[in-house]
Amino acid sequence: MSDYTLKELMTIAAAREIQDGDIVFCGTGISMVAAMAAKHICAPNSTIFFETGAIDSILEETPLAVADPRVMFWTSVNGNLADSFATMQNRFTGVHVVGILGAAQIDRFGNLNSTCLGDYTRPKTRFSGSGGACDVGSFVNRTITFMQHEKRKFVPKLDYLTCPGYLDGPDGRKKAGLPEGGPMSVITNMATMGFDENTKEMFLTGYFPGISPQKILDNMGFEIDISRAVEVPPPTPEELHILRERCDPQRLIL
Amino acid sequence: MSDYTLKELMTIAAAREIQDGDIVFCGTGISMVAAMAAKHICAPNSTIFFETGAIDSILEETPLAVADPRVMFWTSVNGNLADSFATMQNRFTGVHVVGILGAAQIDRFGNLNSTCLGDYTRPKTRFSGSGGACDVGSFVNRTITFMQHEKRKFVPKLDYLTCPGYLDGPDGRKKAGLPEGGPMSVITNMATMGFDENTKEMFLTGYFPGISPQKILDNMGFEIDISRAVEVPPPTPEELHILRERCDPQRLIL
Amino acid sequence: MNSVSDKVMTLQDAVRKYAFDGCHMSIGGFTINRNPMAAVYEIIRQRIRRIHLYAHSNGQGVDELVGSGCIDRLEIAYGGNGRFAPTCVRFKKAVQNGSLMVEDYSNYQMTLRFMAGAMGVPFLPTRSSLGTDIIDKWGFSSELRKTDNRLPNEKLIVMDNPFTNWTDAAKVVLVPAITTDVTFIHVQKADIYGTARMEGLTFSDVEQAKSARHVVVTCEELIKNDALRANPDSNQIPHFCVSAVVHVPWGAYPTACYHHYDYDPTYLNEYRKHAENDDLYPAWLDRFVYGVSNHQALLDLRGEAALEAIRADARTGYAVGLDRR
Amino acid sequence: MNSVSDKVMTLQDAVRKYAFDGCHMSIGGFTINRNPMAAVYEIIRQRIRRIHLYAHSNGQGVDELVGSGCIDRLEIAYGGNGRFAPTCVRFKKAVQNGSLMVEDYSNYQMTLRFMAGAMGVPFLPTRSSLGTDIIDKWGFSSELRKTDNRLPNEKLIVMDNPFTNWTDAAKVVLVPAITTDVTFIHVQKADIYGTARMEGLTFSDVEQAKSARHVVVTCEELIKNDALRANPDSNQIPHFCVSAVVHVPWGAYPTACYHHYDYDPTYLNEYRKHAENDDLYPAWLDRFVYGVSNHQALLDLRGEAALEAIRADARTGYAVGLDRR
Repeated sequence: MSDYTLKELMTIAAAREIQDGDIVFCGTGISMVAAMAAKHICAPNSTIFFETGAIDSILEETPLAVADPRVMFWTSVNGNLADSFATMQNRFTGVHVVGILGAAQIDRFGNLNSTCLGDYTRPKTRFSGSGGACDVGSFVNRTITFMQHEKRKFVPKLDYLTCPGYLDGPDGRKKAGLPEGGPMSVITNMATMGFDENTKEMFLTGYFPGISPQKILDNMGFEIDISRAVEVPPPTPEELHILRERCDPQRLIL
Repeated sequence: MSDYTLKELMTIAAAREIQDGDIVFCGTGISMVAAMAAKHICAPNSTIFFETGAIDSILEETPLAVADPRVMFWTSVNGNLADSFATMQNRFTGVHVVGILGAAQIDRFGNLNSTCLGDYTRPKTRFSGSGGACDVGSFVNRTITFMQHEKRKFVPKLDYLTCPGYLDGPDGRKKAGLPEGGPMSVITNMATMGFDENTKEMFLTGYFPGISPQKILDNMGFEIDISRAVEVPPPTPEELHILRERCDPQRLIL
Repeated sequence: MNSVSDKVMTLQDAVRKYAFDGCHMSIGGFTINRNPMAAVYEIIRQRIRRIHLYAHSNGQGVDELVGSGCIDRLEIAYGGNGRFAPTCVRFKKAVQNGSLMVEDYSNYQMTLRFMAGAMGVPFLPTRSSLGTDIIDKWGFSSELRKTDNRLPNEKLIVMDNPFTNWTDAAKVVLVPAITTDVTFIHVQKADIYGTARMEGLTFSDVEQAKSARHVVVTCEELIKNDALRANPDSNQIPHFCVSAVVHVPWGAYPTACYHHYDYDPTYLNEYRKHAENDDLYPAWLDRFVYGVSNHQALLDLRGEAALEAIRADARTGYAVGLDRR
Repeated sequence: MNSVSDKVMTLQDAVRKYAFDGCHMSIGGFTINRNPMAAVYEIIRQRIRRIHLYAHSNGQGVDELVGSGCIDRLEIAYGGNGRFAPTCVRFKKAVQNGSLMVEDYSNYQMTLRFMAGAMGVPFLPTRSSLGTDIIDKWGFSSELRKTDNRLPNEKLIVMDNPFTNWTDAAKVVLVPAITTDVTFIHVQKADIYGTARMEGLTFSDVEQAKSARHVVVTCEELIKNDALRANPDSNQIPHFCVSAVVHVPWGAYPTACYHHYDYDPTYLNEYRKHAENDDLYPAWLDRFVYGVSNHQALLDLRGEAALEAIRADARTGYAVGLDRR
């Protein structure tokens, strides 16, 4: 029995990965709520920031976009796009940044597609495009990616590589000329995944209560190692209270 | 008989070269006073700006440096160094900029030295260095240069080329990759000089009252054409009044 | 435009004077905030065609310009609109049906491209996108680039760090400068000469403005020059960058304008519903864009209650408690 | 330094912790304005040696650091101090007598180099200095560069525009990024976490701060975090860039601090007179730098009347009618 939603579990799973002192790059939607929750749960001295240039926003209401006027209120600094991406590309500050992303497709090395399905110039399905995702994936130390757990989204080969993960493996980023860093975890509606320290390949770190590792594999387009997985602890009442009362009281996201 | 100083005449000579609508880059000292005077005399819609980032300063008192707090007061925009140099390098705005400079040495093509005399790494005399002069000379449409009229300052070859004029002649800037534009005039304590449209060589445009063209040549390290020179009209009472009462009432510069 | 002259004109005149068929254009704002929507609607009404638009994440403005057939080519980082459209609807349709030629960059790359234009350099370097398809897949082919001198000869260039491994970077991506014929931005405050002040985040509006040959500033408040000079640290756009100033209260509506009003969730949701349906969309345009003579007429059509609901709270700068579902 | 912790410490401790013999350093301010003079004097008192200093036009601070023998190498655009020293006096002497190794750039180039460091790219391009000796004459030889991995392998690089003639530029100069071990800046307002606000012109202080591994902020006013949040558009330095915050009223003295005090013409003139005379200069240093234990002691030595004379007028931000001859 559960008195929490899947979205709530996913949000908490992400929040738990944020360390105290991190600078947290948030996208729209669930990632903002996760970053807000982390400040209350495990990382009180983390700093939320948005690609639009807002630093350390006090989110009294849930923003519906990274340019929502709600992100501009009572910040430490209101800057601009140039500032925010430079914070990530800068090696003194970029190593402290954890980025939260989403995508339409992901591969075993954590590379993301948020651009299109099919041919690039005449796609079957067009998505939004990179936005800041490619920049975040290129620059920051660690990323967390939210995904829907579906076979067509966990693919052996992306239709378009929008945002770099480990590219083609352990030396991928170095060969391409990217800074170190890369994907830290993937959080879906079924599971949490990490990346092997040596192979940089995705592996199962946790399965949600009631979901078997086999079911998780059945819904992916490639095989991953499930031998290291444990059940993900459900949100505590305290965590749920924080989510519902302090992070998204209007239930706009969750 | 004259009831004006040489510095006043030089300042007015420069002010007269500024056109209405110009964006006037000012250095320290006499160039600021010239730009201030121009706004009252001939270019009411010109805009004074400083490399430090101040745009359209209201100079109630004479600044003693381009970072003087007096340049920050009641401006249109207080920016920074990056902004101000971009305004000059930008081709939409840069073509409207006239820059006022000074130097220790000048050559026939209007190139300037404000770095050193003698060997660069162990100079006989060290000066301040470029500051923004090299940037201004590289970017803007027209420059006015103030010089002391001395043989050792008007030299066949600079000890160090700090700020580009026409470099080695008509194609000099193009060959080097610089934007068009270049020196417009040189104003000394004896004369005003321009640059020939075709040869880009310095020539005498005006001699100050009581100064013969021959005396002017005697005090230069290279020959220039004097055939087109006329006597420079002295400052009018109105011009002097503006200079003394409105531009430098404390007599800090003039 | 450099002179210190009175640049105030009507929006109709400003669009007529500075926008034209085939022009290269950018618009300010970001997704649902401070898009110059009054200008966007006037551009649509004047049926400017074949626009080459440069956007980072200028959501609602981009989608309406695309939806009304003004845009032929689009260089963009993000065609989304926050929770109101994960992918902008008319943008998505236009790319999928081949009526819009699109070339993708990242948000930082688009910002750097505007910044390069503003700085007067041909390119700026970044480490973003190394190893990705943003480098490999071009929206405009080499052949097209050869026939159009308004396009750089390369989408972007990957280069070995010429300072060897300085700053531990082995390679950089050079992204080419953007210079536009005209950029429209909406700001909170401006004076008649064009000096402008934005409040809250400025996005890439400053870089966009400075990379344009002509800048049209629409403003919530047209205020005295002296009122802007009283706090010059807060002003971002110098008068000499600006060609036209237009006083348009609610000029970013239905997107937000910090300290003035919020985005209108009702309008944006209705927009999406109509945009998703090819049969309904023309009627929407007829009613809310072509059917009104100017921005005030759109505001009148929406009605006082709709505007009152999104009016910004003095403390927060947005409409506290607004129903945004 | 990224954390949201209390970073307040004494200036003695901040200099002891973040400045060291042989460190690469920059200081904020411009000629006679907002130089972090309290920090400069403390660096001199702690006799930090062999500093590699990066400066654009940081006049008074540079000259005092050079004069007291702290600096071995200097990359600089302008060693002048407005009307108070067309060429900074001790700088001039040190270059001429060979005790200071110097390399020249332009002001914009130095700004771009800090900006490159702040942006995390190895270089930035400009069209400035093409055809000049700034390109041809290097202060640090190729040989020296090979032996010191804190120096880029080239002073700068002239490159053909890889986008052919895009933006009508045939060539560009690439200037290498600066990243410093520590940067000292003086600001009007800061909070205990390091969020900082400058008033008036910011010069290149923001770029300098963001290109440093450690930033020490000295401030006129140490104010509540909430007081800075009430107007976040006016804050330029985020807390996560800052390692130490030091409350030092009059911390830019004898240079100016807009809205607080003017430069001190008497002190600057006296400084120049003493600096010009090798016999007098040590006594000056002994009296005003080594002879005082901290900045407050210098202010006490100068006396109340001297400070009162330069106190800023509320309307203009400087000392109206100050005798500046």
